[in-house]
Amino acid sequence: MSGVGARENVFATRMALTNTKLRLKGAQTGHSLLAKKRDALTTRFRTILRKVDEAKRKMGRVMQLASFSMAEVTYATGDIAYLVQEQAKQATFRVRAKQENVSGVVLPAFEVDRVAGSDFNLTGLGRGGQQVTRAKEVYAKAIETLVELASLQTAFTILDEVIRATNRRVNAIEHIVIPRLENTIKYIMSELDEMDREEFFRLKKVQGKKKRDTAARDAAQAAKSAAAPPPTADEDREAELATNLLSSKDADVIF
Amino acid sequence: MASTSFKDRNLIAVIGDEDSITGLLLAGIGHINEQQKKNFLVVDAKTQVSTIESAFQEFTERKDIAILLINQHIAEKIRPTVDLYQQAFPALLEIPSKDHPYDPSKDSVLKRVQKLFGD
Amino acid sequence: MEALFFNTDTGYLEAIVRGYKAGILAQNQYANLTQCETLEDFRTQLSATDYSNFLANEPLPISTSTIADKATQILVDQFNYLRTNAVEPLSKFLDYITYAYMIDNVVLLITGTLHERDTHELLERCHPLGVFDTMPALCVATNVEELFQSVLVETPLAPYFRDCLSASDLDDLNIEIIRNTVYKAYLEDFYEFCTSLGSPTSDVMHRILSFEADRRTINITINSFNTELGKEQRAKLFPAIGRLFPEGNNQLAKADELDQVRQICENISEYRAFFSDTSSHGNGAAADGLGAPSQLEDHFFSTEVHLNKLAFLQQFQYGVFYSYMKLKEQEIRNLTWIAECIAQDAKDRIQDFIPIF
Amino acid sequence: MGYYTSYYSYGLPSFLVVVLALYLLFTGSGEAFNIGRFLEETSPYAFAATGIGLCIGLSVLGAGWGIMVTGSSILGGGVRAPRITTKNLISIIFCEVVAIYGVIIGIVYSSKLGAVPDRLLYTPQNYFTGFALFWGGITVGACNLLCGIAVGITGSTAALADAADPNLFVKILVVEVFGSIMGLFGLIVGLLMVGNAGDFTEYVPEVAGAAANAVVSPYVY
Repeated sequence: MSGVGARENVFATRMALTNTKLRLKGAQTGHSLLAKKRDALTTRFRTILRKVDEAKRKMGRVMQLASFSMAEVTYATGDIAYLVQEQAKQATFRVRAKQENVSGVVLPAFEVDRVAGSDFNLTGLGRGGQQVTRAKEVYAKAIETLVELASLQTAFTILDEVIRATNRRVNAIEHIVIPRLENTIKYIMSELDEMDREEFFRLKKVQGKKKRDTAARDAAQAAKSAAAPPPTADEDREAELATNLLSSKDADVIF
Repeated sequence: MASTSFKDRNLIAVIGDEDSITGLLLAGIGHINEQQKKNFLVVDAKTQVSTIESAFQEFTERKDIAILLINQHIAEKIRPTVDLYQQAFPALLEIPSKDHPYDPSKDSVLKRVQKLFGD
Repeated sequence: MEALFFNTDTGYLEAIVRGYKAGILAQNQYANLTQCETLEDFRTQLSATDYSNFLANEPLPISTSTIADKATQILVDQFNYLRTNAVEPLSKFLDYITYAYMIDNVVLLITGTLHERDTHELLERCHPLGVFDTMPALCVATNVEELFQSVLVETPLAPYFRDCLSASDLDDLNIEIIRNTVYKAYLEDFYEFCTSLGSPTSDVMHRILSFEADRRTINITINSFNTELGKEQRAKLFPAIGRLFPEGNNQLAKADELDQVRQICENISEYRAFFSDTSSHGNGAAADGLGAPSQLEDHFFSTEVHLNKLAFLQQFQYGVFYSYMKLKEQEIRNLTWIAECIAQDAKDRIQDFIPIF
Repeated sequence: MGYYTSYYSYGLPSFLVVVLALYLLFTGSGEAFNIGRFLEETSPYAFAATGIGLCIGLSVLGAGWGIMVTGSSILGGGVRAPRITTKNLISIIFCEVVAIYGVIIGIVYSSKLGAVPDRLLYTPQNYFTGFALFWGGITVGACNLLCGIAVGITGSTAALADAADPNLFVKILVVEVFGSIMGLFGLIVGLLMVGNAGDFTEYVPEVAGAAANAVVSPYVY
């Protein structure tokens, strides 16, 4: 079991087990929090997505309407394109950005900021003035739609980015960190079990040997006295290594 | 995100054909700043693609532009550049023009939308 | 009497222009055009008419502006043919027709010069009918003062400009005012010239020019509501001819809203109809503020077409030349409109043009 | 036609006439206005020849004027509607016919002329012939002039009408035909007027060997 899946390089000690368990707990909490955030964002994202889609289609219609009103102007007034281009000086139709907070993500939203200006007021004075005014209004409405769409789209782009980051983290925790921690725990557990059994077996062995030795000593005592068995160096080294490995944390694991 | 700078962004820039621009200017988005830089570019049949590209770069790099509108058929001409553009500011919007009705399947943002919905 | 001598100089051209007029699209051709689904269909349909294959060499995605340009080019060619074959006083009469376009061009150039735009680029945008010899010289001028001092005085428009502007008050705001002042002077001068031509030219042209003047007067009045154009200034833009002149003009100069304009126009029986069905829309005119005036514009257009058609009922007078130009312009507008409707898939509005025959 | 044209065309001639008349009156030669004397002392040949000249001249003037008016319209109309040119040749022919009337009458009239010695010329018959030819010529000439102009203007209108709408041609042709008939009226009347006028003949004195001068007027010497 302990050989399957990635695990952290720790010494199987009780200390390491406690640490790892704590970390697993942390990871799980983080995961659920992030997942919640992700879900919230995704819900929001879906709504925006739908809205963007809708707005884009609506924009198609609105712009068509607008360019149609432009056709009316051309019909009534003739070509005013150049005059209009030349007379542009200061934007009277601006946008203002404001912020909106969704699950800790700052989303900008644009607002139409229109200053009543006198530009082009006299365009088409001789004829077609009504059409020009009308086109102005229609285009202003169209731009409002566009601005709305732009804020949606910006939100979309930003949310998309954030959701991706969050997703990456959630997935990292879910698929890398948690399994690894679990594996580590399993490994430590199995190692500890192994050690327990080894100890037990050794004790048994020692006991058996002692018994045999006793029996032999008894026999030898009977015959002659014998030497005691040497101590094992293995246990000491392992304990030492475990403390070293615990101090080296994996950089990728944040919790 | 350049969250500090978007407060200063309040202009709408356009790259489009004559009619779209005229209409949008009529609504009052036209702005010519102190350096005589316009916030719109008229594209006709003779305009070089490189001119459009550079205007696109300029508008996306300017700090006072919040929204960049571009006619879809013009966006088609510089599609690679447009598709590469991922920034949130200025927001890039593809708008239909008079002669080219809106085609959602070409819009780089809508393409992503479709992809996400398709998942 | 006019019949005895008219044909000596002008009979041929009159017959030509009447021949041209026979080529103006008729109702059934419009019906065919409005059935088109795409602009390619539109082109095919047009090739069956007098336009023949004027769009044949255009690259396939035809834009509506190309159609308008090409159609205008045909008109310009026809006009130039007439102009080169004309002798006095018809040649002068034809020149007067071009002055209207010249005014537009000059105004365009002034705007361009104000913004220090490259004047050569401007020249391309000028209406081809309004091109005059010294126009390329306008490119030499670098500022408005120079433009006026050195170049405009050479043009036929100089008298119109002289009394309406000094270089100092040329700025963006009143470029439209300049245009309208000049146009007013032009209309009055043209009217005077037609009077000097005697009957029946004067009879026909007076009717048309009076209507044109009244139309401008009403339009200026309506369009200047809620703008910074003062009443004093507005009154100066009204041509001193027309059916409304002088009492109507005086009253219009004081008008503040559409209803007043309507009341003033009630006095002229022909103009009463313009407002009658806008008022039947109830006071919706005030409510949406947009529907009524654009209807008014349609009325103006159809009346203009009607008057111009009447001009063709009389032989041996110059009015036909003017009328032909105006009818043809209307036709180009119609074509552009239909093409626009087809291009933008707005079939419900496609019938909103003014059929000529 | 502006004010100036009419001023010079009407005002100047009447002014000159008035000046001349007043001059004669105030210089004591008022009796120079003697119409009877003028008529009697003028040679019948002068009347006859003037009549014939006016007849053919005015006819041709009328025909030419008509053709000019019609022709320019047909040419112009034919540019855009070539089909009208052949049909509308009939208008030209109508105008031309007017000239032919003039020629016919001219021939008929000139057959009346014959060489008569001056001495034997002034007989009542010859006076009659001279006056008949003069006024007949004027009648025919004026009729044909006006007819030619009428046909010409109608023809011009016919051409334009035909170019605009082919159905109109026959209708307006009727108008034209009636116009051209007027020339025929002139022709008939012109023929009738000289019907009773004999050729110029020499004076045959009733008494042989008497003074062989034919003098009916005290003014003729």
